[in-house]
Amino acid sequence: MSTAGAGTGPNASGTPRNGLGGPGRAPAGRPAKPKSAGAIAVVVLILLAITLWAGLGIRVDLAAIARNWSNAVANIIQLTQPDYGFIPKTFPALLETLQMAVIATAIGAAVSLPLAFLASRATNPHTPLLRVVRFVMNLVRSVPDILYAAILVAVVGVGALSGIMALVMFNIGIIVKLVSEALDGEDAGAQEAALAAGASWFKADRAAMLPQILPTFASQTLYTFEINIRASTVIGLVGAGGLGVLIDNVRNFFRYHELSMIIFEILIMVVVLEMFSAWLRKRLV
Amino acid sequence: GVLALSSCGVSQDAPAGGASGAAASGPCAGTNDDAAAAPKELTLALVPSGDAKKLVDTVKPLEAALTDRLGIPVHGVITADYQAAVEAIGSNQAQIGMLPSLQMSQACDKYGAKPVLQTLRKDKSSYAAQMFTNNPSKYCTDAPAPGPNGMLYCNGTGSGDGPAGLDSIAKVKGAQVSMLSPASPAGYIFPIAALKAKGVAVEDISPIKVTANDASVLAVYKGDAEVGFSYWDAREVVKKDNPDVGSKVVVFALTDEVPNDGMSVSGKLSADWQKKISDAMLDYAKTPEGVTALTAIYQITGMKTADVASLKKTQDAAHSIGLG
Amino acid sequence: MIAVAATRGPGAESPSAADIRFNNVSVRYPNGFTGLTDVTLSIPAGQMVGIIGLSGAGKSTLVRTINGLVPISSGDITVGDYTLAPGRRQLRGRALRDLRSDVGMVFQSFNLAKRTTVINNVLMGRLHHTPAWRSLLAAWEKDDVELAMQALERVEIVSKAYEKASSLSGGQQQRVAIARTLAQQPKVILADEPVASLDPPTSHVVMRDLQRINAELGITVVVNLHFLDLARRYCDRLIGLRSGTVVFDGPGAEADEKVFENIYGRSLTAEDVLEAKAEL
Amino acid sequence: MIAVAATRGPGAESPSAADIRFNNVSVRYPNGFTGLTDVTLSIPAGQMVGIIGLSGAGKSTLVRTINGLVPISSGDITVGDYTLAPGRRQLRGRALRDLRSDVGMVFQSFNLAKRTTVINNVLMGRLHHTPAWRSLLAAWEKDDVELAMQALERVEIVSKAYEKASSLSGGQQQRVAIARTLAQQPKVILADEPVASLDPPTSHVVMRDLQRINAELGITVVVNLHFLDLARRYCDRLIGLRSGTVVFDGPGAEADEKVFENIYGRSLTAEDVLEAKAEL
Amino acid sequence: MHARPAKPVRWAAKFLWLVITAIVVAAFWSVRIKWSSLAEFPAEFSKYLGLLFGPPDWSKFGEAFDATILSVQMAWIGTVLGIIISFPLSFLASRGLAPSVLNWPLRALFAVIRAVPEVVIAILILSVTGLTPFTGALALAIGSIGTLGKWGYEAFEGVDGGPLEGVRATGGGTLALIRWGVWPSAQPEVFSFWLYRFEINVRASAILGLIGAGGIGKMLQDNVQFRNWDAVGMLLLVVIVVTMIIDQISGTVRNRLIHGVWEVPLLRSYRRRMSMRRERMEP
Ligand SMILES: Nc1ncnc2c1ncn2[C@@H]1O[C@H](COP(=O)(O)OP(=O)(O)OP(=O)(O)O)[C@@H](O)[C@H]1O
Ligand SMILES: Nc1ncnc2c1ncn2[C@@H]1O[C@H](COP(=O)(O)OP(=O)(O)OP(=O)(O)O)[C@@H](O)[C@H]1O
Ligand SMILES: [Mg+2]
Ligand SMILES: [Mg+2]
Repeated sequence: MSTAGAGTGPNASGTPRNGLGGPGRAPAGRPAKPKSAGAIAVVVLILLAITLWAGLGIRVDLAAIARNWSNAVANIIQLTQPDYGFIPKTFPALLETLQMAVIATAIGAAVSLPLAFLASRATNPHTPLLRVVRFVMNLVRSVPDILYAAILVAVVGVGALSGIMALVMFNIGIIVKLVSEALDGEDAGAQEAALAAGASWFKADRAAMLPQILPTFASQTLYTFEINIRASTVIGLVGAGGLGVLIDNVRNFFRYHELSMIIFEILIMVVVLEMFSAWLRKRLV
Repeated sequence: GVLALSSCGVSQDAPAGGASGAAASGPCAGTNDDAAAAPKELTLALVPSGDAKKLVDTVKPLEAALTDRLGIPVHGVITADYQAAVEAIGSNQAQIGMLPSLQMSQACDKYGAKPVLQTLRKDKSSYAAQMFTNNPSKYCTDAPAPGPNGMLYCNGTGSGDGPAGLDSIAKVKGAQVSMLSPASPAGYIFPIAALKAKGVAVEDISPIKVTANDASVLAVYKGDAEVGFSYWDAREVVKKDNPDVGSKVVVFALTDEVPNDGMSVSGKLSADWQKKISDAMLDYAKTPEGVTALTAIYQITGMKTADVASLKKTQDAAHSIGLG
Repeated sequence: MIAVAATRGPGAESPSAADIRFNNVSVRYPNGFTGLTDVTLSIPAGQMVGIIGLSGAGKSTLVRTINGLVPISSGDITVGDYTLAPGRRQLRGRALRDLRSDVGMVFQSFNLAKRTTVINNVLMGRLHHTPAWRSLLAAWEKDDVELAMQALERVEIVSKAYEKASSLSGGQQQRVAIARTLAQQPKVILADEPVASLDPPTSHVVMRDLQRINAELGITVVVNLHFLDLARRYCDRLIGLRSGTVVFDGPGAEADEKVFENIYGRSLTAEDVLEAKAEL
Repeated sequence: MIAVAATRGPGAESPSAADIRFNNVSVRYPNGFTGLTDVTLSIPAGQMVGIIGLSGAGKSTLVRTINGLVPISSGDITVGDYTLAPGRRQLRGRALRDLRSDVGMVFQSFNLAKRTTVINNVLMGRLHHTPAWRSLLAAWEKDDVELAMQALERVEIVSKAYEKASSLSGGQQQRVAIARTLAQQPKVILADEPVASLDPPTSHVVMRDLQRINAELGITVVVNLHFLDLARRYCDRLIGLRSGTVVFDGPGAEADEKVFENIYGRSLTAEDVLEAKAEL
Repeated sequence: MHARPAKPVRWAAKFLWLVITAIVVAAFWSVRIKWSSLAEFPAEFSKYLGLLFGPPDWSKFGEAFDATILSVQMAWIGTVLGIIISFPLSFLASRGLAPSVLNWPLRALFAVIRAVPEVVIAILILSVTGLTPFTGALALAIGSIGTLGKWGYEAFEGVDGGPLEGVRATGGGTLALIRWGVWPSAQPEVFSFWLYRFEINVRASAILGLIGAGGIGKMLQDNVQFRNWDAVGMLLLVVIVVTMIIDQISGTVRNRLIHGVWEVPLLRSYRRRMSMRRERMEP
């Protein structure tokens, strides 16, 4: 990209050309088609090789799908038939999941916003600090959520608190990544204008960049809220409460209609959140 | 999708037809499919009740012995999830399952998997679930005394025959309790049923969820929980790594006897093969190597033909606490 | 406009503080491309200077060196009391921000924060004088809001103060950008092609605005232009750039067809323009 | 250029096929705003027409109705054999695509796919004649590549054929857009402010290109312009728009200061322009 | 003539903020949590840090590494399958690219998939493919369809209208519109969320170990169960190092695809970005 920019500098070739004049202008030669096919083939081959390696590693058996697909049908049919009578019994767990999701999202969003600004090249000119923040955020993201939950259960004990803390760690990872990437891609014109008016980076980021990424931030926050509701199923596995525990209970007794009801409730929340997110984005943009 | 779902709601407890109807009428004896072709290989699903890492090592001799006796390859897969094991057997993805009593009944009710064998431990085909604590002064009415294995028991629990010491369990109210998934007979169903009988509801205790019996012991041993549930006596598994577990963790109550776990075989095998498998296992359990290997896996000392009626006790206990 | 003039604080005392002097300035971009070569210039305070030249001639580069947006590679630039020098001696931190607060810039692409209100955009011009916590909470000082409103009144767009910048037309956005610069109370205004993509009457309006600000407030104005008629008409002085060097410097009146042909390296209207295309 | 002309297929037989006729055309946007009011016009094939007017006058709207990018609300437009009508009788599907393949469009903002190569962008002009699988795999036909190369040669930018469109300067991108239109072998070219943001010599080059294409290939050209001198100089005929209605229609030579003042609703140079600003 | 407007009060926004604040406050206030236990958190946490890393138990490193690689393989196949299936579906779910009779059912399908917990998906699949890592990969693939599908149609609907119009004006059909109007603009975003989903799948595969799909999850869970903290510490380090390496590789690939330069994200310099930004602003 950068080399192309220099090459197109008009004055680079401009002056001498002009001297030519006259009608006999030499037709600009057609460039040869660059041989990108080779590079593409190499990339495709590498991807195929990785896929083959992974496929052998996990023993892919497509024939089994053709042979046994009908095994899952009965359960899937049961899962499409929720037991509405079960709704009242889901309320306490649902409430706990919502509480955990709301709190975790609120804390996660509040902590992530400044971190995202520190983690983006567009808003943090201080390279060493940038690298440190990015490294720590990579670290935070690479720990599986179930492990956060397991360790936090050991540290702070069983219950909503460890669940919330696990979700917060998880949320920070997501929001910082997505928002700092949005910042990287954001048009920095207004920020440049603020800097040109003598503002410090902090003030320029606040005044010029924050409003620009607010829609992204809002939608990512809502997205993490959705994830938090869904992750409660994982968090529940280690005893951190919420819908996860309930799901564990009903599925271990093959109460698929009740499981279906829980999934249906999650679905409603997912859909409502998506609609709200779309609406909010439209308002903010 | 929303509309499609809502249009066909059903009640979970209405009999939906099929195999599950069997739960209401007497014990389930399983089915077979005599038209089924002979299997070319078999999968053995094990739900660990101990350290799965050790299970991996001890399951090898079992695989080899069965392969040897049946003439087709048998390989073992460990799953920590009860539901996964039952579904695997139900769909003939696993043909043999080493399962707790409740899952044997479930696999039979739901998919017709035949309960063929039950394990014997110290020649008993049932065992008690135990409650233990690291705070004996609170739960013991007498001084803890060493049992035959040298570990401490109080409230008359040393014999291992349940029920015993249930009068002191009401004190569990409000404590941190380590327990297994609600599908575990000894790690959840029987203790919770016993507590319920004494007027303590699940909501009255704060649960710490673990997924194996020795983990439950360890949680109490390490002080994460005050009380724990497991089978009798899961401390023996832990003792190897933590010799002082017998003195730090004291058993103070035993529940009603729980039917032993056992072996189910897929209902999609022919009766012929079901019998072959069961015979092979019985035969292996009689050999000295068999006893060694099975002891290493589950402290099993022998096998006997499954008592289908006794299996149902677990389901009944589960029903009594609103599960199943 | 009188109001704006009246509220100009003590910073406005001596216009001579904003003389701009280029001494043998060169700019080499990180990729090795030379944007300016050996430019020596002196722009006295209060002058209105137009800069013309082909696309890529270095107009934007020249203007951006004045507030340090593009660092110079050799020579030095003095703007009032500040000196911009290359490399290690670069102006930075507080001093750079002080300089920039004295130099307002109007960007070709307006550079507004589109998703916030017009008044917030104008108030960006006050950020230099706003404590960090106030800027964080957008708790602007009354005086600053007043100043911003006056600036908006000056460009006659105050009625849109609380609309989102994205809802304005191009010409309106350009005015907001000018208002932001005015709110900054600068001693120098740099304008990078402020009338590109405006229709002719609007272009005249914007240029006249700049001219009045220059005349009435004594603010130095340096403006990049593609439009020769506008340049000639509104600027006291024209500077022609070609390939990063100054090829013309004189009053607009002196800039005739010949001069333009020299600056652009070709006739503007000749029939053989096709010959010149290969250069573009 | 001769090559391009030579490869024009049978589609080029009768230029009269591309007469454009507006009959009482009005455009109302979905938000209720009226973009065009009762426009009646006839543009014979082979003419070069310039459209001028204030920002927001409806120039883009007018041009975009011709290829159906903006649906009309009443009246009708005939372009050669096709008729664009409002509502239910709208042209759609295959017929609309056929019409569009006959009408090339040069957008003000170029509308290139920036992340793909120049040649791919030009080949987009051939999409109408390319089977789906070929376009999917970018397995262009040899003839089409040849045509695209010739179009690039015509605008003298063939050397950039395999560069990414994003690496070109504004002027260069504009030429690629023109090449795309040429590769389409249209009967009509619509150009929406093709010279905005170009420097004056480059603007002349682009306008001259359009003029030559018009003269040599007999392609009708309709071009929106903000530059009166360019409009007067290069167009056979000028159409002035104001608030969605035609207020002038005649040869460029007839369009004097008075006419412009009428079109723009104000004097272009008067000292009182500030008064007129409120309208913007 | 130009009266200053009064500062408008945005009632809707104020109301929304009020509602959100109320919800958050209510959640904090009502949740059953002993906040006091937070006071012990630092001490407890450092104690566990000591247990985890002081020092980690490297004896089972080989096994852990193999298990992690198996998880990565599962995640890879899951992601690849997810991409292959979700990619065409996303186009069909995008408004303007396919009829709305297709849009809505597909969007509903994506939402349903996102609502079903991974464990449930895995259990449905294991009745088809058994207790194998392949089941894990399929479960991840289906889970991926839900998110990739949604991100896909959002990206396709969000592309710049200009190039779309450009293709439309040449008379191209829908397929041409997708290939030349949508794809080139959406491509970088799509690539970056493919890679991101792969990253998520690597972590999510930890859960699937529990049901017998194999991989790192089983080992993690066992060691957490038995409080072998030094082994957990080792596992944690292995997982972190492996995922960070993948992250850097994928980031490098992404830089190449989007910016045309080979650069490892953690090492990329600031100056570089600034000059790239300048070019972007001035065509
Ligand atoms: N960041 C950069 N890195 C490398 N080269 C650059 C950079 N910015 C500008 N250039 C090059 O420097 C030269 C001068 O650029 P400049 O932006 O000053 O031109 P200009 O006269 O403003 O042109 P225009 O009229 O197109 O705005 C151009 O050839 C350009 O390609
Ligand atoms: N999609 C739309 N919806 C509603 N109103 C529109 C739409 N597009 C354009 N308009 C309005 O129609 C009027 C004419 O717009 P048009 O784009 O044709 O103007 P123009 O003459 O091309 O102006 P410019 O010189 O700024 O390009 C404007 O007032 C504009 O706000
Ligand atoms: Mg410039
Ligand atoms: Mg227009």
